[in-house]
Amino acid sequence: MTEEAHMQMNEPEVHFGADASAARRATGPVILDLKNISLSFGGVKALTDISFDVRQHEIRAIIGPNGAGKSSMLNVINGVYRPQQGQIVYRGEIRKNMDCYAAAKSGIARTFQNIALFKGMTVLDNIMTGRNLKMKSNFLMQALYWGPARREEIAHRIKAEEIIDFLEIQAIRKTPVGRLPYGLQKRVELGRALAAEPEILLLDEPMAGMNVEEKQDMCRFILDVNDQFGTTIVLIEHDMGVVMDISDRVVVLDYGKKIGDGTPDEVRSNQDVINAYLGVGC
Amino acid sequence: MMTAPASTAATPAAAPYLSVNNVEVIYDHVILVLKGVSLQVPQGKIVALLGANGAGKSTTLKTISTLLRGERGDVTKGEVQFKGERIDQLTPNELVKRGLSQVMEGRHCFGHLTIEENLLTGAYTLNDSRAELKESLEKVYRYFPRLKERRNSQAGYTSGGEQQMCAIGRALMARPSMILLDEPSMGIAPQIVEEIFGIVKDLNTKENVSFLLAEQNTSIALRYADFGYILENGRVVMEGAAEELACNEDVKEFYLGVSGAGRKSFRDMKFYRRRKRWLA
Amino acid sequence: QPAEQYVALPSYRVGPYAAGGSGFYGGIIDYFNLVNLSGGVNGVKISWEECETEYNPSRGVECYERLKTKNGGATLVEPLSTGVAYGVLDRLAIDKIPMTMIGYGRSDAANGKVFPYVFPLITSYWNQAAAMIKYIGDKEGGMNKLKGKKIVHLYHDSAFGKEPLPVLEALSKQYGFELIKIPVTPPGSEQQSQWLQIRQARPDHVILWGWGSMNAVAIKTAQRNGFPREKILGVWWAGSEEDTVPTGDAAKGYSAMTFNTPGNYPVLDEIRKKLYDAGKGNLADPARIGSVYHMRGVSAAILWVEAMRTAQEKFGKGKRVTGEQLRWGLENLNVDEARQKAIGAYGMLPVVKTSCDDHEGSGAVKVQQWDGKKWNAVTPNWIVGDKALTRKLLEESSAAYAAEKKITPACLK
Amino acid sequence: MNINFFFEVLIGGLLSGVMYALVAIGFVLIYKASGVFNFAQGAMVYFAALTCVGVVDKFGVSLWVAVPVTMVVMILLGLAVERVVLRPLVNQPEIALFMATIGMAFFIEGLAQLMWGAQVRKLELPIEDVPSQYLMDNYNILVSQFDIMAAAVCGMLVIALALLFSKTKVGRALRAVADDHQAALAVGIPLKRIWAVLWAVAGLVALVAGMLWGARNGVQFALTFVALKALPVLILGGFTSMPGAIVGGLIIGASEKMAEVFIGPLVGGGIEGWFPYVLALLFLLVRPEGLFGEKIIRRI
Amino acid sequence: MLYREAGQFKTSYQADGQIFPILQDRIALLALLVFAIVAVPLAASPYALSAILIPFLIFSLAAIGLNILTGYAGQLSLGTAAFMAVGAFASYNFILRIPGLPVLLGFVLGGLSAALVGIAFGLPSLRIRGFYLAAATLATQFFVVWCLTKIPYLTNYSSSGVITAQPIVILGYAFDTPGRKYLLVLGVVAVMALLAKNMIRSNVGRSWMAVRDMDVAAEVIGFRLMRTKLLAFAVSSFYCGVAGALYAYAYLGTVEPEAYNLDLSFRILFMIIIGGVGSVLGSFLGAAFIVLLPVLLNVVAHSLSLPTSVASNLELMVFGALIIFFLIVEPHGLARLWQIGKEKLRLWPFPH
Ligand SMILES: Nc1ncnc2c1ncn2[C@@H]1O[C@H](COP(=O)(O)OP(=O)(O)OP(=O)(O)O)[C@@H](O)[C@H]1O
Ligand SMILES: Nc1ncnc2c1ncn2[C@@H]1O[C@H](COP(=O)(O)OP(=O)(O)OP(=O)(O)O)[C@@H](O)[C@H]1O
Ligand SMILES: [Mg+2]
Ligand SMILES: [Mg+2]
Repeated sequence: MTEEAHMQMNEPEVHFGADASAARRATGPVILDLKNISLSFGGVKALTDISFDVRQHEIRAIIGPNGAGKSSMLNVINGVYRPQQGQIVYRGEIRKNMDCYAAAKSGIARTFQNIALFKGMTVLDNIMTGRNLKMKSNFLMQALYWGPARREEIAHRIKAEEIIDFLEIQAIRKTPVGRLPYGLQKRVELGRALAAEPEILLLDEPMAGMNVEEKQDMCRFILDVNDQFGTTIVLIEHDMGVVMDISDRVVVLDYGKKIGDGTPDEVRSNQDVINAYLGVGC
Repeated sequence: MMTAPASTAATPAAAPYLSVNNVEVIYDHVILVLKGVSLQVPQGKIVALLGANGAGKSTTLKTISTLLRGERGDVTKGEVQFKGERIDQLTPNELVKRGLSQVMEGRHCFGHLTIEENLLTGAYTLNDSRAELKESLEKVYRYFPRLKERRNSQAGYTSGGEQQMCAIGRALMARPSMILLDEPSMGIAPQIVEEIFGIVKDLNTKENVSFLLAEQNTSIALRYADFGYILENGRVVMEGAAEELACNEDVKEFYLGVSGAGRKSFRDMKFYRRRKRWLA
Repeated sequence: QPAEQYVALPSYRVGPYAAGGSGFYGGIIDYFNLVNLSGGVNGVKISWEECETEYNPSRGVECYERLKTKNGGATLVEPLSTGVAYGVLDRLAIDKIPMTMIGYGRSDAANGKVFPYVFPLITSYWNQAAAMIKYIGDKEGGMNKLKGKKIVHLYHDSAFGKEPLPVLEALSKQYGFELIKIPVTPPGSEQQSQWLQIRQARPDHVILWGWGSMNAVAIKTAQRNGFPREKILGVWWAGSEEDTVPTGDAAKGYSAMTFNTPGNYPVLDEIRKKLYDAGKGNLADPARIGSVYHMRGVSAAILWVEAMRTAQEKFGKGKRVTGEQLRWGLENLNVDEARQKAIGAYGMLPVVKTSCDDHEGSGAVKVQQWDGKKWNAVTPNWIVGDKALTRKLLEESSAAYAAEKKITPACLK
Repeated sequence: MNINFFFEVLIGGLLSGVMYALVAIGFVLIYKASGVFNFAQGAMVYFAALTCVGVVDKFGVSLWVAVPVTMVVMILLGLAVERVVLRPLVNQPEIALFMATIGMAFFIEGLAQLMWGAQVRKLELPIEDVPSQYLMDNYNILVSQFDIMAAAVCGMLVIALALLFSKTKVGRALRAVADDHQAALAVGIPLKRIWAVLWAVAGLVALVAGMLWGARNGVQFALTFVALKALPVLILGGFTSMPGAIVGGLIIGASEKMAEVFIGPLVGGGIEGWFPYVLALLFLLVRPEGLFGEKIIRRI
Repeated sequence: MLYREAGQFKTSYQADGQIFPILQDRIALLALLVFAIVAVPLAASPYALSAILIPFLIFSLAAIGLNILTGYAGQLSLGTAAFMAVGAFASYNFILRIPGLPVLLGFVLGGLSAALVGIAFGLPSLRIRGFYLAAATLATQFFVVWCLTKIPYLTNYSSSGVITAQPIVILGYAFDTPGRKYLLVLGVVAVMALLAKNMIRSNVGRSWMAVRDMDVAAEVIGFRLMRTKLLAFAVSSFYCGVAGALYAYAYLGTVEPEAYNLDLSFRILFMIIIGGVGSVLGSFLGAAFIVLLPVLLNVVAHSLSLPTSVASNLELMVFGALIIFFLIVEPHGLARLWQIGKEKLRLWPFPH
């Protein structure tokens, strides 16, 4: 069992939190299993021998101090970085040489810490790009904009509009995203990821730079996605309130090492985590 | 030594150190963003600028630091004064020399320069000796030990939080007497956020540096600030002492996320709540 | 109908070839002004309009189209650019405007049966190439001495540089000299490798078929590599002050082809006196009067004015002639020595006598040498190469063009 | 094959490469310090050289007077460029700045010819462009003494500018500007002054290049084209590296001459025009930022 | 007050997906087309047709081509003229060597050849970016022109390397007068501009823009960089190729490879930058600007009766200065100015 590997963590308080989350919400089997991942850039060790898993339908948070390797972890999951060591098992298959395209194809979508929207395009177009893997017509047909190509475009447009409605960004549909304030851009980015109808959604600090009210909205969106579509969510966030409230299980990284893994409550009381990350008074 | 140059003769808080008077800003000749914003920062105080996304906080700060021009924004009305002098026609360089520094939203580190070089560019306007530079550097490293570890990495390859620290550290290097901070806590781990605000308080009390900070993390901002303004849709809709604001019911509900019965779990927000607006 | 004889001048006075353009068109305009001062051609004044082409085919075509309808319609056009000339070639017969290509363009255009409106006056590239080999042969002491000799053809790697290849190759076969072809990529501001190759090959002669800045660079690079300039023979587009002055002493001893005999002529004195002294000259720098390009421009204008005269004689003296009529004038030109004397340009250019078969009218050239300060003619007489050979090539090539374009070769009346 | 000839080609190529590098330095200077790809560098080279000989010809003064006068003119040009072109374009997309430099190129070309006429002129430096007798006699190798001097000048320029960039505060600031105009302004770097100085220096570098190229080929419009020879050098060496300009120049110079002499005849010759570009292109496939260029940071 | 979209409600996404969502725009465009097809050939002088309008349309087409590559897919290219040359010379050879080949099909084959060359030279773009790529595309420019001058087969063994375009005859109808040539060019350009617009508003276009704006993110979302970029190179080169063929067949008639030199590449680049990077409309505006400006300057300079050399140099300076001026006024080009004008008009008379 891979869980055994997790147990090697030195802290007795940290348990694999299946019982706790099961108590709260039903989550499915392991969909993504990361085994002994190590990644370094030249001399910088971003990730050292990290293992954890993600169960279907759960909200899995990754937390840790700045530079701990959280974003790098997401990059490994969706194939932007290739780890030097380790194995990724996704839906029971070992992924070898997974590049981002393959990751996207297999249902992994994500948002980015530094917003990576397509600045020159409108909100609607940005969201439509998220549907590209589902588009079938070839470019000649699109050039003629005729028959099936046109019907397809309209069908996808309807999907995109659903997402726009869902995220309540109807009013800015035709605005170029470069002009939007930061918070809305984050929302559009979520919309783009959702448009792909992903199985796993990776969110890198989706609530940075938002005020409480906006965070509440965002949480709502995330929870609804999770509930309604059953999307598995991996979330990086620095707002402990959010993390503790909405996630089922939490992984804690520090200096590229895993220092904690478990339910929010377990993590909250982990002394290592408190020392390295949460600080006093949280 | 990080003494603020002009702050020794601290005048009473009454005379505004920085004042923004009825400023109107238009982007791209057509997009009206600030619709007559006025605010004051007294010397030696911390003033928080709060507001939802797109309210115009960053625009206000960029207006003050005259960085607006580079973004095709125009100040069509109003004026900005710093230390009793109109500054809207000055260049950012002259502002920094006068002791007004800005930490921009979204980090803006120099990607190809190392962290240390980034910090050193912050001291560009000072004609510091090598020893003085070293001392300033050490001070920043003391505030942000993480930066010291990564000092020789190119900033473009550091993590988001590290870049944010770098941006703040870079502004400190100029030893300003007034700092405009745009969302300093964004993407920063909680204990570092506390530390950053600690640093702000520290600089404020020990070295009499004034702050104008745009922040989304309202609770912490109001905890450290003396005074606050709330911006909505390009207008100031509420202002007051920080404690007052923190107790205001509306602010509590919409900016602090606490209502009546105290803080609610994010999980339990069952309904999309329509935002109440002071000005609809 | 306006009484003025209008000429379209798509010229270029900026850009890489501005030096040549300003001299050439300056010469044309100076001569026009001179003619107008003395009352015009039998009382018909000449008018003209310039348009900046920057030596760019697309802009040249626009200029042509713009200029051709002005002032009651252009009756003559001269772009001094192969690219522009090609661009307007097909339009000439439709617009009924004759075009001269003085010393450039397609050599086979001399066949008036296929190209009724095109006039490569005085001499074409093929005849120049033939004359060059003739000159080299004479220098060696006879054409039979060419056997076993090595001649380098160092050329501008473009249509211009490749134009003479059929002639040179044919002559090389005929006389048994080795022809080494070395191209220079335009604009040719670096020629170290070419000259190292030349040094390596140790040729007896180098033909420098260059244009623009390539020429000065060639001469300088020859010097840098210690190659004697006396062995270099340039084409007429490589034989102007603009090509030699900037090289300083490096060009001393270098010779080049020309279709003007360097020197001073009464007509130039008149231009100096009547125009420049009155502040009406076209050149910014009067020192350039009589320079190679200027004289070339004056010669062109002389031939045109003579053509106008000829045409007027047939179609009515003192009246403006149309483009079609001027075409006839150009086709029946006869600028013999007597006429040249009358103009004050005796010996400045060869005798030009055209016909429907021969739109070139001469094919004679001279060789001039640079002495460090000015050009001097080194061949007292006009040289003519193997015209039978060039005629044969011309017939073949123009026939191919006619076939491609579905033209039935015929003389116009 | 004659080994001596081989070396002549090699050395000739290396020295031509240095001449390319001389122009490339001007590009690097501007690019490294402002992220602007300055297409007007060629025009500036022409302008500088033409102004210099123009002053000599028009006022009959010696070169020793003309050079300082031209220096002043080039500095004024730099100041004007900053004021009129760059300042209003701060923080605009790179391509707009690039385009503006093309506009500048036209303007400068027109101005140069308007002021001094379109004639081709000669520029004579005290050192003659003839084979060095010493090397000829002792090693039987043909190298122009002029080229040797040019190489020395170029080397000194590169060293001086490389030091400026790596060791001084201004150098650091310049690199910062290249990364992010807005942030550079925010930390108080006086963009205007820095750009003015920079363009003035670029003008001086253009003057040096213009004098050497002008003495070599004559001062004429075609000087603006030497920029085309500098481009492959630039991409091979890296847009942001002074030493890269030199090394790139040497590699490009040597290989293009070798190619032209030894491969050219097999394929009809004239390959010098594209060979350096293709070479640089192939090289970029291995190192997309050139030999010494700064890595393009692509992160998300 | 006439220019309002108020009251025009879209009831279907299909309606909303139209190229010109505002009714007035549609009417204006239709009117423009009718004008261009009916009135212009009747009213315009042969000069305007053959020296202004035809090159304007041809350059617009090339500019659209370059805009697809540079403006939409974000790959800066300085090799446009080379692709035009491939298109022209390939068309020439196809028409020459396949008897009875319809001319239009010849153009298409020419365009396809250009697309192939575009793909070959687009391969490096997978690794090389920005100005490095721009400088590297010069390799295309020089290499293609070199090939055309070195391989006699391509110019049908013409001794000087010059080709003469065959007469354009379509279904027995000869396009030989300026008016007819104009209509042919207008037809080709209008159809291809429409196709371009369609591509841009559908998934292909979005994939290009995504790669332009942030290629790493585009990859993560599932666009394949290689396919997207190469497709952009192919389509762009196709457009340029057809434009090049028209340049030879409908404009110059007789061309040498040198006509497709670097200068031409730059002119096309000017067009898109002045007109607006990433805008089909901008391609037209830019082409008009670059074609007309020198003509206007030339006319003005002559009417001032300045000495010609002064006039020519001033022309050059003013041209350069105007480029800079427009960039300063609006770095996003004339198309953006147009758009801002429209937005103001929409707000008028009550700003904000
Ligand atoms: N360069 C620009 N061009 C056009 N509009 C802009 C530009 N920058 C900002 N805006 C608009 O101005 C408004 C205010 O933006 P600003 O960035 O000041 O908001 P903010 O309060 O800082 O928001 P956030 O909390 O998201 O940072 C927004 O609606 C935004 O769309
Ligand atoms: N491409 C890269 N090249 C070099 N170093 C890198 C690269 N990506 C990440 N790193 C380094 O790896 C470490 C982990 O970075 P990462 O971005 O994963 O941190 P993080 O946990 O997301 O931090 P933050 O909360 O600040 O965003 C950092 O020290 C960073 O500098
Ligand atoms: Mg991160
Ligand atoms: Mg903001």
